[in-house]
Amino acid sequence: MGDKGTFWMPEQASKMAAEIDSLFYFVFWISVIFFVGVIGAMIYFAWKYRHRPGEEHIPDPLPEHKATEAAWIVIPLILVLLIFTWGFKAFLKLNMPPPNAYPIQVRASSWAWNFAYPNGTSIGTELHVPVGRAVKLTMSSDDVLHSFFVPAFRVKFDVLPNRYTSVWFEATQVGEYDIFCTEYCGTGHSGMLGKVVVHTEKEFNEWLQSSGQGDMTPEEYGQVLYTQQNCIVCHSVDGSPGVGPTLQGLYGRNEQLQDGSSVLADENYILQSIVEPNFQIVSGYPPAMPATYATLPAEQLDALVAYIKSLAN
Amino acid sequence: MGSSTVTAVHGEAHPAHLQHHFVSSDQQFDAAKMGMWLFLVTEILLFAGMFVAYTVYRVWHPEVFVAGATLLDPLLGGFNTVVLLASSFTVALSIHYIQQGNRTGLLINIFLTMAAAVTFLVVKYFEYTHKFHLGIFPGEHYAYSEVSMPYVAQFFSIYFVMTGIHGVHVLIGVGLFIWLAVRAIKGHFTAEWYTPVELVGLYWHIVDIIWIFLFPLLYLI
Amino acid sequence: MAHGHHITPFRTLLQTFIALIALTVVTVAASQIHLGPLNVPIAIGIAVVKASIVAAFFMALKYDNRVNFLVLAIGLVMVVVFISFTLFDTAFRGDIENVDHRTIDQIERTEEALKAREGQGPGGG
Amino acid sequence: MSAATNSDVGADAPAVHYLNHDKSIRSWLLTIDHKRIGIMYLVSVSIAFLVAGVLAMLVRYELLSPGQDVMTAETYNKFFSMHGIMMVFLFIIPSVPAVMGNFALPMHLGAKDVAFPRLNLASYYIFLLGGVLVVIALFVGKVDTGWTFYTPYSERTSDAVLFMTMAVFVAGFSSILTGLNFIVTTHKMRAPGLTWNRLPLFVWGIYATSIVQVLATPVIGITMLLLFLERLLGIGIFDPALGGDPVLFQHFFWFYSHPAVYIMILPAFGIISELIAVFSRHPIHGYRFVALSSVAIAFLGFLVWGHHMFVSGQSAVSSIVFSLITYLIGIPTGVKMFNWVATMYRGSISFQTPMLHALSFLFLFAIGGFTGIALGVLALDVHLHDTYFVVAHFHYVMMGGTVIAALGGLHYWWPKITGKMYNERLGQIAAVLIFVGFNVTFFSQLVMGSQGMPRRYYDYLPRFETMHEISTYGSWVLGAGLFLVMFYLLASLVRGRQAPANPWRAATLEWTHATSPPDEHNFHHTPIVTRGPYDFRAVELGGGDGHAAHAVPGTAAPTEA
Ligand code: HEA
Ligand code: HEA
Ligand code: HEC
Ligand code: CUA
Ligand SMILES: [Cu+2]
Repeated sequence: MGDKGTFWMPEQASKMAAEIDSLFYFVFWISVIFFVGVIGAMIYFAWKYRHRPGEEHIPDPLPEHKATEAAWIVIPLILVLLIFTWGFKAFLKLNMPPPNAYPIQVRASSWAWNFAYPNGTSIGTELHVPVGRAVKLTMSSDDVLHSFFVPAFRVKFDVLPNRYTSVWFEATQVGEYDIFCTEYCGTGHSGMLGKVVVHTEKEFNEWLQSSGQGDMTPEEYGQVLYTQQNCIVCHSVDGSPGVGPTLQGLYGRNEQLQDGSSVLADENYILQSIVEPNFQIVSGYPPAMPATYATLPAEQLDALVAYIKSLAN
Repeated sequence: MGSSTVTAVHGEAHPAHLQHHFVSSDQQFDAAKMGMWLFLVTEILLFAGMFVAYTVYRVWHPEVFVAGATLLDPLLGGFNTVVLLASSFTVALSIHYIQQGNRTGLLINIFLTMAAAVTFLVVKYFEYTHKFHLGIFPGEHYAYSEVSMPYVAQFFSIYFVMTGIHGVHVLIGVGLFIWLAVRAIKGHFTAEWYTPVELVGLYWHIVDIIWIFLFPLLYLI
Repeated sequence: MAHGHHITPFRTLLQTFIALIALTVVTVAASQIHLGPLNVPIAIGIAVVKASIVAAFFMALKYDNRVNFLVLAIGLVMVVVFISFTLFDTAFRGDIENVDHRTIDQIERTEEALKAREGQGPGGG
Repeated sequence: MSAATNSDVGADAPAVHYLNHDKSIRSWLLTIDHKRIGIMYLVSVSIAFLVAGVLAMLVRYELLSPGQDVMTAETYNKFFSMHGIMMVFLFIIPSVPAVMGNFALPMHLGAKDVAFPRLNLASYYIFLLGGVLVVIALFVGKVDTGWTFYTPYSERTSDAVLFMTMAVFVAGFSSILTGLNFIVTTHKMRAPGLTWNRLPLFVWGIYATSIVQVLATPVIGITMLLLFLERLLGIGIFDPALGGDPVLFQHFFWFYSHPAVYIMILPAFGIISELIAVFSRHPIHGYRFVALSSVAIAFLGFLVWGHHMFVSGQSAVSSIVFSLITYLIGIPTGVKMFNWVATMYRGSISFQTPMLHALSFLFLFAIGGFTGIALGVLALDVHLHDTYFVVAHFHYVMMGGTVIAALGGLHYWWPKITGKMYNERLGQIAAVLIFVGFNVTFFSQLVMGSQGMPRRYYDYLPRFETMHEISTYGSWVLGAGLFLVMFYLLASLVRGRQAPANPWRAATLEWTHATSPPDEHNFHHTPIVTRGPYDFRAVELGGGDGHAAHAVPGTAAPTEA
């Protein structure tokens, strides 16, 4: 199989993947056998019993064989029951996390993913997990239906608003794998992508300790977070307005607010804008910024502020 | 069922009501009636959707349905039940009479049925306006502070949608009875041919049957 | 041609009507007594009986072509299928832990209620 | 009765027939002739197919390479939604029943018309109203919900969805009335001697379909109504923000829409049964099994809707129940497949265009069916759900199955409907083009789907590019084939050779007892049926109608061969 997967199936990177693939190929080969049988017979008969010009005979009707009819009812029946049993056992395994699985909270919103770890670290777009350890994602959505899909792990489950659902997997290979949103969620549906980054246990712990900062400076880290936390979706850093105002030159600017007043954008203002976005609304913009950033760990908030500061004119 | 195929006998005098593509009046009548039954089944399945919603939310939040029922008046509901049952009786009588060729009996019973249907709607109107007055609206507009547990709005959504669609059916029934009355007065119906009366009768009984379920489900339990 | 059509006698119709009224009284009465979990099945049972009476006599199914009964019966089977198969989901939602059987609203309300209880301090409950 | 002769089925063009006995526009618009209504449906659904097909070509063109090619994401989402909605509600559901059912069913039964001709016309106009609402929705705003209208997204996006829900509601009504009409027609309008065992299998197919239409369609009605009210009044049955349950919406939707896929395929099965028998000159093998399997599929079809919801959050119990029953449908379907192939055994098979489509149907539908089985496997569906594997599955069964069968049926009845023969050579070329183009378009989608390419994606990762390219090129071949069909069919109206009464030497009543095109009232005399629908020998010996001198007159049914 190797890393690239087979003709039909993508690479395998989780414990369940191999079983799902065997199941797939089992169904596949049964189908091929029946297909070749039925369509082969069709082609053969079509050729063998083709009408020959000049021939005017009308074939005799065939009698109905109870035994034949019974055979082609019973044999497929047995086969599908077999497939069913296997499929349903694997389905239960696929959906029942082992009790000591590592818990991660997933929030989906149009059109971004956010992953929160038990120690408070939270990160957008990139899901970091350790290899060889069961991970359980508890998922919910802020708005409409989404669906969490990692082909390499063969897992998928819908993410619902107002209800927790979960998936679990145990990654078997270090590497990066795609996350897709597979429940249609509007204009940005096809852009609602992510990555699973599978680390060794040691790397993972280091990453978690530093909340992903590693040895970056706060400004650099803020820049990473700007993408990871999806600020980029609404805020540009090149001066062009988006859903929200641009962050370029924000620091030190006199910001016009919706209620007519104005305020100097200093560190405090920026911090407050992130954790309590609806407190002061910038004039000309909707109060559309999610309030979820309040739960970011302090280092990350500091890093973001530092980064925005670095964008001052 | 092979018996329903009929032998074509050409040259037989066709009664005026017999359409050209039917062979006999019986065939035409049976066909119309079966068509009506099929239509009634579609009505049942239409309401089935709401019964499913009812069952699902009742299983999830039984307490809400008990509380909701206390806000509905079983006396008014019961009165309306009796009214509808009576109208079912009169509509059955109207068919009974026309089958015997009694056109006066037919007409009287059509009017009685119509009166019952209108009574039903009037009572429903007062029930609705009373609710609106209290601020009981379906879904997110629900604003009655006395009973404000979670999901009570769902109960009233279901209540309004179910009784609303049922009410629309009653209203359509009234229209049909007016139409029947006009034709009856014009003397269109005879003991030989009264298909429209039969069909509207069937329709009306289904409207009644649906209410037979709505009443206990919404008002009583 | 009317010879083919069954004419339901007045007596039968009247009896049907009286039976229906009687059952309506029974169902209202039964709902006023508290029978615990029995109230719901009794009410539905009576409604089913009433509906059958209407169908059999007022709608003359009892005397009618069998095919019309079949039409109705198949329709009702589908209603039962719709309700029961939907209940397979909604009544068992969350049976294998990968889906929470409560909504997030419900979870939050429970937590708030618990907090409120704690807030009252020991002995407050 | 038995004095009637073969003269009424002569090869000459009848001077007066249903198409020309009254040529005024009014006589068309107000017609209650089932054949003319069939033609009006044919024109309408062909337009819907053309528009939806062109949208599909644009969708495919956009997917030729990653990123934006010719349209924005919003336009793309609008286009694939319109493609799905129009294909399903305006094209495929009315296609076979309302076009070929309307035309052929009463004739198969030896009836002068359907049971309720005026209702039939009404259901056409209701359908048209549905179509108009779709067009309004198209212009009022963006409907980008997909054809599934899942809540809560469908409650958040543009208000044009209101029109679309009404359109679906209205179109559903039309479908109900058609089904109701056909059921009663089949029960009450059969010609003397036409017992249930002598019904052509096309009638069985339409009959089973009609049952599903009557039982399932009201539920899409109430679903759309609730969705409408939910948007308008916020009744909170489906919207989680108001305490509703989005998964409940999916139950409502699929309670209709799964049976609806059998509304699409059962009439196609009926057509294929006719075609295979006629072009093999062999009575269908296992007639009763083929007939009753349609009814079995119709019934089982109501018990599997949850297989669209294995990863939606429904309970595991229901997933398991739905999955189990899903496979059971493979069994009666298999019975049909096997019997069709067995019908060819020892036949005398000719390869005119309708038969080419029938063979191509067997090939494509088998793939579609087996991919359906793969999707029904609980653990596999987790991986395959909402990927192009599903897209390929349903195009294999809908386009490769129903549409190909409908094309076969259209070619088969074309001489009867129009009285003209189309160009056989072009017909065969087009059939091959369509077959090849179809496989290229959708087999590549099977592969990319199982590789993980999600559906409803405007943009995609580079690793799927090759497969998308192949698929798009295939769609051009497919489109070329279909346009060729349109071209030579239209051309045949002007330049086509006059069709004989029974060009295929078939044995059902519309061929043996009626001219091409038929008389206004179908038959000069009500046929009396004394034989089965696939008794080709009787056709050959006695001119095929039950009236020939040696045929047993009267209604007594002789034992079947
Ligand atoms: C014409 C329409 C049509 C037909 C006939 C079918 C037929 C079948 N479909 Fe399909 N289906 C759709 C239209 C159709 N489908 C559509 C439109 C969707 C997607 C909707 C959306 O999400 O937008 C869909 C989606 C869909 C799903 C959900 C996938 C997902 O979203 O995750 C599933 C899952 O079980 C499924 C299964 C089946 C099965 C088991 C059959 C069976 O009936 C097939 C039976 C046939 C055979 C099996 C082949 C012949 C049999 C033999 C030769 C005998 C031997 C057989 C065995 C040994 C098994 N279909
Ligand atoms: C009957 C059903 C039907 C048919 C026939 C088709 C036909 C085609 N479909 Fe369709 N498709 C759906 C039903 C159908 N589709 C549905 C339900 C969806 C899901 C939507 C959703 O997700 O909500 C979908 C989605 C869908 C997608 C996925 C979009 C996405 O997920 O992002 C794609 C992508 O390739 C696609 C492509 C095609 C193509 C290339 C054809 C081609 O086969 C089209 C070829 C047709 C023509 C080129 C028109 C030619 C016609 C004439 C010339 C008229 C002639 C008249 C006569 C012969 C009488 N379709
Ligand atoms: C869904 C869109 C969205 C996302 C995602 C988002 N914002 Fe915002 N943001 C807005 C909008 C709209 C405003 C303007 C209205 C307001 O002041 O609340 C805003 C305002 C701000 C302001 C004040 C700007 C000013 O000109 O005064 C700051 C600072 C800010 N956001 C930072 C961030 C950071 C940092 C992130 C990511 C961690 C982020 N935003 C993510 C939409 C968003
Ligand atoms: Cu989120 Cu699609
Ligand atoms: Cu399905």
